[in-house]
Amino acid sequence: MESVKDSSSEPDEEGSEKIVCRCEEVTEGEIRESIRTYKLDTVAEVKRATRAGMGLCQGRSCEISIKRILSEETRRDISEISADSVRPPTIPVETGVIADVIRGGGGNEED
Amino acid sequence: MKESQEEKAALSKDKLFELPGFPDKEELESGPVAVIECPEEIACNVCEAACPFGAIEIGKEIIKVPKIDPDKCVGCGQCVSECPGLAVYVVDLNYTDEEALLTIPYEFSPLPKKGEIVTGVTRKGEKASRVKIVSVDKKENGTPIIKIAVPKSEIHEIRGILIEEIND
Amino acid sequence: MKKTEVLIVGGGIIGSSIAYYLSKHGVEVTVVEKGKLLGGASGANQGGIPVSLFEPPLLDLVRESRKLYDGLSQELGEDLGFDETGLLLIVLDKDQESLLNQFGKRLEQRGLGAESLSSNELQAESLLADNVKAAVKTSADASVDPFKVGFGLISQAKANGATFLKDTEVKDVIMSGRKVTQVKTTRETLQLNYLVNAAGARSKSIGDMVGLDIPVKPRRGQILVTEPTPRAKYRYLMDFDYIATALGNGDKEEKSRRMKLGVASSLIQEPSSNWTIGASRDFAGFNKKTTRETLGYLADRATKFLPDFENCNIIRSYAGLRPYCHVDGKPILGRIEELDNFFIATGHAGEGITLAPITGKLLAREIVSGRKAKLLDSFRYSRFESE
Amino acid sequence: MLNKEVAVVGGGPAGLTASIELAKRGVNVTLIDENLQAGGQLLKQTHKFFGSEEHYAGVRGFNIAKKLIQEANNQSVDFLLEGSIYSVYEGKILAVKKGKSTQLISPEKVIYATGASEKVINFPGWTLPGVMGAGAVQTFVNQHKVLPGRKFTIVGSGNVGTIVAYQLLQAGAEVTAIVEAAQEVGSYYVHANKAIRSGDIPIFTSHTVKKAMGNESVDSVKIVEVNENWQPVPGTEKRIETDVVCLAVGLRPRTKLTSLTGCQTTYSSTFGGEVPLHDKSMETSINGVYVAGDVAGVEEASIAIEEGRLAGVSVASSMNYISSSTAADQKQEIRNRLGLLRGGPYGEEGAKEKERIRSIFNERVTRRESRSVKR
Repeated sequence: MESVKDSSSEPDEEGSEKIVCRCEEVTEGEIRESIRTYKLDTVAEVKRATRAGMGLCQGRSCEISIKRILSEETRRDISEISADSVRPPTIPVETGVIADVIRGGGGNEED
Repeated sequence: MKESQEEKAALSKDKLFELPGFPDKEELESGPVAVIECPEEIACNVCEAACPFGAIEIGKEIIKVPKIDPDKCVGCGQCVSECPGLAVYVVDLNYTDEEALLTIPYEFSPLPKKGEIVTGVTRKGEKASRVKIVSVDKKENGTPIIKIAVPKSEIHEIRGILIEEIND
Repeated sequence: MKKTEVLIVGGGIIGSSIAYYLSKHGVEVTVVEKGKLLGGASGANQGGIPVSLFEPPLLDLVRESRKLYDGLSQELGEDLGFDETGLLLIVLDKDQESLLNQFGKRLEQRGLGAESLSSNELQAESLLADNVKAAVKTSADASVDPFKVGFGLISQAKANGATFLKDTEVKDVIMSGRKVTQVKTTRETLQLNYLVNAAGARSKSIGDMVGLDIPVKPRRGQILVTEPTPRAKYRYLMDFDYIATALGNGDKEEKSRRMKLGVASSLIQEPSSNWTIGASRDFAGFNKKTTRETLGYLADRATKFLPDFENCNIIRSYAGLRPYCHVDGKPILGRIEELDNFFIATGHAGEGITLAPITGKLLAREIVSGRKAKLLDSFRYSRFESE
Repeated sequence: MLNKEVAVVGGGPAGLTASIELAKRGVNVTLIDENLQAGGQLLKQTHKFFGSEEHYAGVRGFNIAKKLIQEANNQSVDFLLEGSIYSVYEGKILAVKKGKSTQLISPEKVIYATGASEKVINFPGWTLPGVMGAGAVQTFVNQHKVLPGRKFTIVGSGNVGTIVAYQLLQAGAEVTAIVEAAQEVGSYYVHANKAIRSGDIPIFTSHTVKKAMGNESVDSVKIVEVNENWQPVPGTEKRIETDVVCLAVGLRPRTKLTSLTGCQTTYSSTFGGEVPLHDKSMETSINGVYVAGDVAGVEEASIAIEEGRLAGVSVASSMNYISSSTAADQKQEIRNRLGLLRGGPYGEEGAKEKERIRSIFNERVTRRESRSVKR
């Protein structure tokens, strides 16, 4: 281990280097900018404006980070930032599996 | 390690002596006895249940810090093997004139061999004197326990061993 | 009390487009949105800009809108993901092959490019299922990233001085004769000179406040989203059945469960390379949930055209409530005769993204100039009164 | 569609004990788990657990899983393994992916014991190969017996962080540092101490990761001191060589399925995030939908074991498999044990938080919603 002196050499105050959503490669800086530009205050809006959380992992890891950034930018407690609404599928699942419901594989009956 | 959190990760000797699981000086000198370095209220009573002699008391409220009764403790080491926190040792100050006998739990492989000389380590993980393995007991349903001969002056410091190759 | 020249109800793509074009004319405008900006149907669609599907006079409007998209990315200074990919119309059913060819010919007659794929070309397209019997490739159709369009319009409108108020619901209006003078919202009361009802699926309730019966109800459309896949040659595919279900002119009244749910494939590969799988049409009030059966049919139907989808992951589903005119399915646009300062822009059904630029442009022009735009004549509210 | 009496979702400690209690009382119960075998996080745990006999204290985690699975088999719990629930339709129909097909299950009652998922923190370089969650490290090291690197830096000094540090040392790895943003080590003393005394691990409290560096994968990490307001102190950067940055920065309840079912939630920082509201019997705001274990608030495995039992007894009682007076006694016994587990400085906060959640429940849920589809 070594001490390194580079206190001000990294201009990442706004998070331009800091990726928040790895699936869609959205940085903290881009999220902050969107929040400011459009006065966003929900996770769902940030998703729509930046695509953060729209990837294969379905926001599994970045939703909390987005909430944290929203809480900082809007000066609200993190408890006040509501979660994004949940819709199926809650995990990535093959198109064929979803189709199976009407193909009769699910023991599904016609309504 | 920084001073500020030393207490939180490696207790000082003073604090240890205050624990109800830590026998006082007189009791330590009177024969092998368990020392329980379990300072926090954790919901756990494994040591109490493990002791065949009823020497450890926690009570119905399993959150209480364990208390040792040195009169009942014979230093068998059963609690050393069973404590999930690996926080119990047996100290026998009367092993030899210069050395005390310390029983420690050891969950690393390979296990040392009887007679082997290894490095003693402190609670902080710092290297201390070289110590001799007196016995290795591979417990069936528990953690292996090892008895080591430790310089008397370091009996309250050394709490583990490090097997390292040293050409001495 | 705050004053605004034009108050637009609805912060979706239509309201945002009108705000943008008005702000371009230097008009001071305020948009009030009940929920979040682009939070309704504008944020729950596929971003398709189909042109080939329409008949005049709607076709005229669609073509003008499509032209506006050509320059919109540059105008808004934002890459809108505009993809002039054309549309691949596909049929599975041998019976529909001749219908498809007729359709293709009609497109050519109208000056819309269309060519039939030969069976060799069909077979060479490895993504397509072997049982795709025929396909027509059109050229006028395109797709965009609907969020980029929406946020692009909003940010330019804001740059031009427009105000957007979200989480602000209109509760009531105050009239003075034939004029709406104030709008009471859940936050504040606003004074205005012109009011635009661009409230989408909820535009009927705004109409009710001024005594207009706007025949619009929410029609639900459900969509699946796949994980990204390699960039495809044909990125906008449409089930020929769509024409029957979407335009309601299918004489082949198939009573299958799928057709009842209005499911026919509309498949678009987004700029992000994810595919969106639509489309469905059902009426479930304001319920925005996606349902097991419709999702099942959407998924199943899509795999019939693109068999690789079978093992491709679905990562999301969503539903949008399209403002649907239950009289004739057509948009309702322009100034209302009964009132002095009330404009309407709703009923876009599934074509809000397609028609947003032209709607914004023409509504703004009508408001600014006081003259009626000819292109809107077939879509005025007055058409319901003669009945 | 399969009609079932009770579906238990998740085969970790809470789901297993819930299923056992139900099956014991004659209820037809299906335990659905996405993995090859039930056991949940217990399977990754090679250390001995705290608690008392009722919680299999002193037994290593993976052995607790074995015992519970054995018990569930003895009680004829019906296991649906490698079954991933991807949707809950109409508030009650579970869509289970099984291989390439969907199995729809419509249970009369459902217990969600879906556990928790790991949180991450973002810093430049966190997407580099070599930055991974503690759960992934445990899967590598404890289940597959593979070290994903030689040198490890652990971020977070809670129980998970210190336990992983110890397990890494056992596996022969070097732990170059434990980095903790708070001013104090978060874990139990005994966990922290067994790790540091076994590996002389430096603990950097009041420090955070500034950046992970490396070309193809992590080769070092830069840490920086933080002040009381969690702001980095310029000039205090240190570089630590490491192959793996192991994030052990907390867990949050996995609530997607309960949310999709329509269960009301509240935010709880103590419990890791959004938590479904639930009453003293673990029932949520929706009639017949129960929660147990970490999904109802991230706590200890021993607590999950008891909450599973509580939910199991509650459901059995609601379906009249046991009389309400018997159930009351049995539930009280479990609650007493939960009370003991939630004592002391670590547990108290959990006890208070459960109380708070219950009071919000009573405030908000005056009449419990029924699930939208009646059978």
